[in-house]
Amino acid sequence: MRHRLYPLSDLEDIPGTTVFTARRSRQAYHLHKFCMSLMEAANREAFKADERAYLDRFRMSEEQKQAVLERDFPRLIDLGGNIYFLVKLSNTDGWSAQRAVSSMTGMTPDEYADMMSAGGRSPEGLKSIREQQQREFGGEGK
Amino acid sequence: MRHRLYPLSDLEDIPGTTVFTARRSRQAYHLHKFCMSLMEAANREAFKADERAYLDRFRMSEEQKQAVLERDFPRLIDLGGNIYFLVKLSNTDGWSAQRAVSSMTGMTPDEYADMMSAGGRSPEGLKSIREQQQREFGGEGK
Amino acid sequence: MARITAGIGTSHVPAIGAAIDLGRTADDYWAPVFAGYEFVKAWVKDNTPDVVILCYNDHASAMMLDIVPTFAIGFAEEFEPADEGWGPRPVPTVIGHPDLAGHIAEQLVIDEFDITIMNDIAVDHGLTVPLSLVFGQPEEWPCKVIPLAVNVTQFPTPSAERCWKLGEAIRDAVECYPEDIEVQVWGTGGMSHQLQGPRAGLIAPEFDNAFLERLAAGPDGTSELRGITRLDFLREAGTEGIELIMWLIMRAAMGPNVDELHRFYHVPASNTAVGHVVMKPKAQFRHKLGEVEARKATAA
Amino acid sequence: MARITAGIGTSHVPAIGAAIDLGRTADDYWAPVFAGYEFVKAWVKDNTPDVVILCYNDHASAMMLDIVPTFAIGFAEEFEPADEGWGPRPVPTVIGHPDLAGHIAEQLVIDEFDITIMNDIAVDHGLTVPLSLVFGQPEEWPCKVIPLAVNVTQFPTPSAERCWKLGEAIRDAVECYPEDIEVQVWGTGGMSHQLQGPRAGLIAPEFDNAFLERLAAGPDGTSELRGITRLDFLREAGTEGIELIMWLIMRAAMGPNVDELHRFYHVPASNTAVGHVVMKPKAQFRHKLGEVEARKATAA
Ligand SMILES: [Fe+3]
Ligand SMILES: [Fe+3]
Repeated sequence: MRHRLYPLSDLEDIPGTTVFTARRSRQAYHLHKFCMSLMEAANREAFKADERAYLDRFRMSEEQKQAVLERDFPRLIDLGGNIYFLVKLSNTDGWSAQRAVSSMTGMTPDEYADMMSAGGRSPEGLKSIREQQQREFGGEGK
Repeated sequence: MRHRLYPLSDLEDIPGTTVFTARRSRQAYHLHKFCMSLMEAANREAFKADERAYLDRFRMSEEQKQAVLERDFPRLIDLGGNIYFLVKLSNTDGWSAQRAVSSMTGMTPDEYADMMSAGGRSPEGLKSIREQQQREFGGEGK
Repeated sequence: MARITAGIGTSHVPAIGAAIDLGRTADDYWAPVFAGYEFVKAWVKDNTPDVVILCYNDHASAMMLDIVPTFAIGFAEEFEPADEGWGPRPVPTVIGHPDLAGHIAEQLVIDEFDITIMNDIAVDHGLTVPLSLVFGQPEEWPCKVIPLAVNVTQFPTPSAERCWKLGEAIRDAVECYPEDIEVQVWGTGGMSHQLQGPRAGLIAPEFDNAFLERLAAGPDGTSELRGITRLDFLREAGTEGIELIMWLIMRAAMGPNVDELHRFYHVPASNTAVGHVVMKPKAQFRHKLGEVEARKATAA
Repeated sequence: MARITAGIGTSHVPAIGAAIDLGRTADDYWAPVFAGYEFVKAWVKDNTPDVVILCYNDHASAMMLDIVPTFAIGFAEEFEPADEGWGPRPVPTVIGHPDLAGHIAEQLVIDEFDITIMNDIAVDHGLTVPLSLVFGQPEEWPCKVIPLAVNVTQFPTPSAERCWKLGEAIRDAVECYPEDIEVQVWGTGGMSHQLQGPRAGLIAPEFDNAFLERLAAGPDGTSELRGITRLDFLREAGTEGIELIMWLIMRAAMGPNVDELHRFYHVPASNTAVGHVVMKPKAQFRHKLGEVEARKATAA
């Protein structure tokens, strides 16, 4: 076994960020099967005609189905989803990728677009949950 | 690039043996697509009902189609085929793997079965075409 | 922590599966083959692992056409027996262990193996015949199985040395899995056989027995096996004899020394020489740190 | 013998493809992005290669669900543009080069890369947007393309160091291909961006510009890039900023030193920082034998 450059748990240390691991991929397998099915025009039509009935073709959890119906992208990420699959859904809806992504930030699409045009979100202060906590508690941990 | 342990051309030096390379795999892609289609019962039925019509669904060469119709396994190997794909065809015919394999040896199925029961074919003298040729020409090459 | 408790090597001839499925194991032709598996069937009753990592090759059943991975690990919850042209074998669905499979895949990528994860594969005789040989005909398989498929067909196949290193990395990965479970590693395929061309029917007992002998030995014997080239395998053991590289993954996962509990060799089953071994890692004070350091140095 | 004549790095933002397909390249928003590609569009007219080895990542269009390969090489005669949910992009079919792809796959397996061969894949914006950016909107693409897909999404992704070694091995493989053809290697994806969660919209110009600076440098600069961990990429450049590992494959394929012909950086395109470089291997007396020996020593 090679030397580990950092503990794997550090992957959980990035604020507002969910790393797509093998385990999450397994959790979202049927959700993602649904997403990839939208790569065919006929399936997109069937989905649009009756979303619930179309979703019931897949072995997704009820929570995952609800989150799809509500286009609740943060919840879908929580339930194992990965954005590269999920944009098949927002593309089907005719959303831009920017609108789909902005829906996870708590900003309106316009606010988000303005932030991007102004140079995007700076990573400063958003790199480590541990660091954020240390700052919050006045750096006593030094 | 790592040190090569032997020239790749040596793979052609084994008597009565065709190595399944990337190039052959490409050559036989559509032949093999046909073979793998026989992994579904409905396709096996369709094939048995009208072999030629079924074969015409695939982008195989005419030579490959003829060799399938004639169950000419040596020819199919020549045309890029690999036995792991081709047994899907002999299995569909209800042949044992031993019968399919024996059909490439110029022996009858019974002769071949007897050879196997007696311990199989010895590799001695069958390891190298170059060596065979040297022996044939009286070892002058020494 | 998880432990590798034993290794099994065995041929996986499809005709053996058919003999089991059709109730012909007592036939004159088949009885001597199955006699060689009486030991393992009794032994495994007291040595059923929680999980088998089963190294096999797919025979153009689920891979090899549109996708040809060098090493693929099965990551599904279940794997159905493949229909190889005569209907699927009447054997239980194979139940996977996605959590351990995911862990192993992660460790292997960190160790610079370029693994392919398969979330949906049917498993063919290469995987199910060994299960039948060891566990018989139960309603359900008595343990979970992680399929590990190796390309042995489309050239170039991974080298013996690469397979050895993979086995070492699998051992390291299992040993850092946090759950306390018992894991066996099986290597299947071989022994000598050739299924194509005028040289079909080739059987090489000398090669096979030397292979078995070295497999049971310590590092001196196994280092000779690691040096067998793809060309050697084809020349000496037939185009399909190269399946023996999967036994090297199993053997490497045992560590440097083993106790061989059982060895069996028989010719023929259909077109093939049948080999079978059962082995356990030798109890030892493993200089674990030193060993890991040494391997790290070569991994650049 | 075949030669690697140049390398191109570029972002492959899907919205850039849409802007091209919908004729919006002169819009206020888009004009500054496309201005950065005027150089390459003129330059490539006199520098069209025979084949591009195009390193990209599939965005859950042809892989990532049932099959997740670490490194996959496209081995088909042709590759159709994928339908990513809005219909396929109106671009020409991509024509492969199976012979060179097979040669490279063979060399890579011999060099202990566990490559997956893909005989049938649709290619998504990760591959087609760079083609559009460089070649515009022709009736047919002016050269063959070998897709080389890298897993950058499901953890663990291959390390920066592993990608670097892959690039070196690709260079060696191309240089021993017997036909006298010109080959470019392209690395696509990035630069900094994050497409998920409350941190979405992250852009890191400092990180990006340091990356570009070191990419153009000799071994001192590039060795720093090889040491960036997966965690570093995620923290500093966003969950999708890790796509930059594909630029390292391209860069390594250039050899130790390069001449940078063009560099461009712009924020934003949709959610992403856009980066683009054109480089050539530096003319040099390559101590070829010594170099190969040195690498062999580390390959164990
Ligand atoms: Fe086999
Ligand atoms: Fe991308």
